[in-house]
Amino acid sequence: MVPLWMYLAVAAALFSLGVFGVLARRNAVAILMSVELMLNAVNINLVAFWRYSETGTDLLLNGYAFTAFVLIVAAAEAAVGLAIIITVYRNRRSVIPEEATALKG
Amino acid sequence: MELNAVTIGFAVFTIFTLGGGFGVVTTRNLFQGTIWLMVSLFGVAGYFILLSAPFLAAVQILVYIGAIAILITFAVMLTRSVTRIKVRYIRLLPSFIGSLLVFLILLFGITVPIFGGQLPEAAPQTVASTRDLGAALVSEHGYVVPFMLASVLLTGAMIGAIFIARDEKA
Amino acid sequence: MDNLCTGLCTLLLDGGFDAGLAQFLSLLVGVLLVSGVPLITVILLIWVERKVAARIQDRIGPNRVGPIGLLQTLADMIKLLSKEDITPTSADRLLYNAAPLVSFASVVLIWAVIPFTPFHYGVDLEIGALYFVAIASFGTLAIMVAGWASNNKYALLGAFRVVALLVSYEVPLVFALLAPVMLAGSMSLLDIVNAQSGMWFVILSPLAFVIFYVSSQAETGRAPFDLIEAESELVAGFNIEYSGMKFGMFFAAEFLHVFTNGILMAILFFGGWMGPLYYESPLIAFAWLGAKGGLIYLTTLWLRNTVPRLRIDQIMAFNWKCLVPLSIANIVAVSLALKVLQELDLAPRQLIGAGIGEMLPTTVVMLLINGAIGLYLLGILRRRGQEARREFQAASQAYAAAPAD
Amino acid sequence: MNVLHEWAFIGVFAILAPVFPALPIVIARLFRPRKPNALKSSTYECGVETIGDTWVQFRVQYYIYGLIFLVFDVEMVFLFPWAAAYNEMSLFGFVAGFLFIFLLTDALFYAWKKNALDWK
Repeated sequence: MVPLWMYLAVAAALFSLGVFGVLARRNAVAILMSVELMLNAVNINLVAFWRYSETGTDLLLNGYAFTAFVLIVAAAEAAVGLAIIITVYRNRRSVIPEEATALKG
Repeated sequence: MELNAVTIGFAVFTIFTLGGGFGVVTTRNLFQGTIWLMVSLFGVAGYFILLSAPFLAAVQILVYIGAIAILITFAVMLTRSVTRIKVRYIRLLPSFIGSLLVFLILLFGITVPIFGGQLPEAAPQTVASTRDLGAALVSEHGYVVPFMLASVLLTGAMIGAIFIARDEKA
Repeated sequence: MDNLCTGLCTLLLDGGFDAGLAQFLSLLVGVLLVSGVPLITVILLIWVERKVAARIQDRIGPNRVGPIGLLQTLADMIKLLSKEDITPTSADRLLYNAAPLVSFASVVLIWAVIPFTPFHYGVDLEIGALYFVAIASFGTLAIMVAGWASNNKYALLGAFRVVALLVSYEVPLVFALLAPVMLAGSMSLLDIVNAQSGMWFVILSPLAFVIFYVSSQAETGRAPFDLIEAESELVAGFNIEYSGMKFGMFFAAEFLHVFTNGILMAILFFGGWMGPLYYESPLIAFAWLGAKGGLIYLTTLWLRNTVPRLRIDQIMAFNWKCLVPLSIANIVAVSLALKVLQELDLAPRQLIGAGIGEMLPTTVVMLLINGAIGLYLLGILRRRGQEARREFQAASQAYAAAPAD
Repeated sequence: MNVLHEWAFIGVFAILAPVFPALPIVIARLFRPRKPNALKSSTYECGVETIGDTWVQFRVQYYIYGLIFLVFDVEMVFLFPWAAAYNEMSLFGFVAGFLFIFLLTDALFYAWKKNALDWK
């Protein structure tokens, strides 16, 4: 068996990659993809914790079900996020978040 | 760590996950970025299988590779000038240092000190089946509230996204 | 194959092999055995397809190479092998080359969970029904990648249209799949077949079968949904830049996918290997599955060769405004009826191992409900058809009456 | 370990599955002629020189279909375990599943009413 901390280490690396992408990428679609990476890093953690600690206790399915809900949130986030990007692009011909400043005070 | 199916699988899926993730943040071409994202998420699905959650793995592939990949590709094609952006990165150095710090803190601040000592044998052998999940989702002692909320969220997301993305002129 | 695998594994262990290596080798043999079935069938399928198409069009079809043209596919393969393989300079080489492989692999992989007989199957996954839907999504992605990597307007346009079609028809397909899963109370394909010992699911839920049939016809890109090969509009669609063996792989994948869907329908709705004497020998069980799958496959060929192509707006409207609401209504009706029957103790709680006698009240009720929904739907479709005809007539009369310039 | 043994089978299958189609393509390399020239390997557009970028502007309708598909696809995630647990489910759970389907159908009807389902 693979020890728990190795799963967590991979998840941490994936999360950091996502953080880097969100901070450094200029393109809104690329930023959204980086957010998906971060969400998946979280999912690895949830399932790993579920497998290594939870199945022995009474709370049989918390991590499992929670991962499924995170998946749903990720899907909803991608759908709405991309729709916003498409609309902003249609109105301003740009996909760079810094340039969408219509609501800036 | 001895060499067996699980460890080989773990190594392979780690290459998939992290390699794909690296591709996502570095590639300039967004379509290739989408494919890299799918490689990465495929690796994550592999982890789910290693962690005895095959249902989640199937769902991961179904939702990400079956749907979100297609959706991102459509969006990439709809926002054509996406590929014309000359500058790939902004604040490259601070972001790099920041994310590296996040990684180091996560790894050596939390993961290794707390869970580094946990033995591999800690994983129990009883694993829940999909049927248990289905029963738990809709039982009043289970997850029926998040279940309904998920439904509301999905409905809201769909209505909202259609409302935003629809071309009024057409 | 599981018993075979373990048998081989112990044999190898006795022969002095390392434990891991023995396991791996036995797995390898199992995989080769299972995958041999689709790989051998696909060669035959191409011949069957051409022969049937020819007969429907009042031609003879391949009849020169070998007896009744049986070796035609082999000859074609040799021809394709010797064809120059052109990769466009502007193509994305890696993705361009990977797409046909993924496309074919995604179909072959489905066979890993198909139960050939009660004891011979690759694996019996707990999530079998979900597995093959998930695997099929790789095929969709492969088409998208093929269209994009070719770097050709027609290829990309074709890929977009096909992918929009594929994802749209996946919704009713998966909803229809819910009905057998619900009836069997399990996602394992083995359980689903075993649950049909009393009554085939095609009788319990004919609407689900019809929806599954229509949408799987669309999933494989066959007429009347053949936007994939809309030659007259898109110069062959997403695979326009492919040549030689890579082009052949897309087609082999398509032929195999049609047959795979036939086998899947036989498993999900027609009781798989069930039939007289299936318990006598695995060969008879296997023959039953092949016969049922083959018959369904032949009807898809028949449909393909006799129905004209629909326009993309018609295809989409048919899916979203007819099939999807119908499949939702079907799943609601099936679950409601079954629950009521179970509460009244008229239906067995567990269909696995149920006899025909126990199933009779359920069957009657289910048939009535399905018939009612089906008739209602037919009424709507008829009215819509009449409206469309009237509109068309009005338009053509207006056109005829207009003064010519 | 038994579950993982099944998946090891799938894993080996997944490694071999792309090899089957790759073999003839690689073998073909031995036989086929290779005489590429600029005209042959240019983009094929019925003999006409290709004009402009491949990435022509696409209509938003593709995205909307993808979006509706995504939402229904995610719905499946929850309906499959629900269907698998159907036989031993209480009436409460049954009604919860119904409500779930009903809410999603609502979204479909919204899209229908807004003509988002029409191919324009």
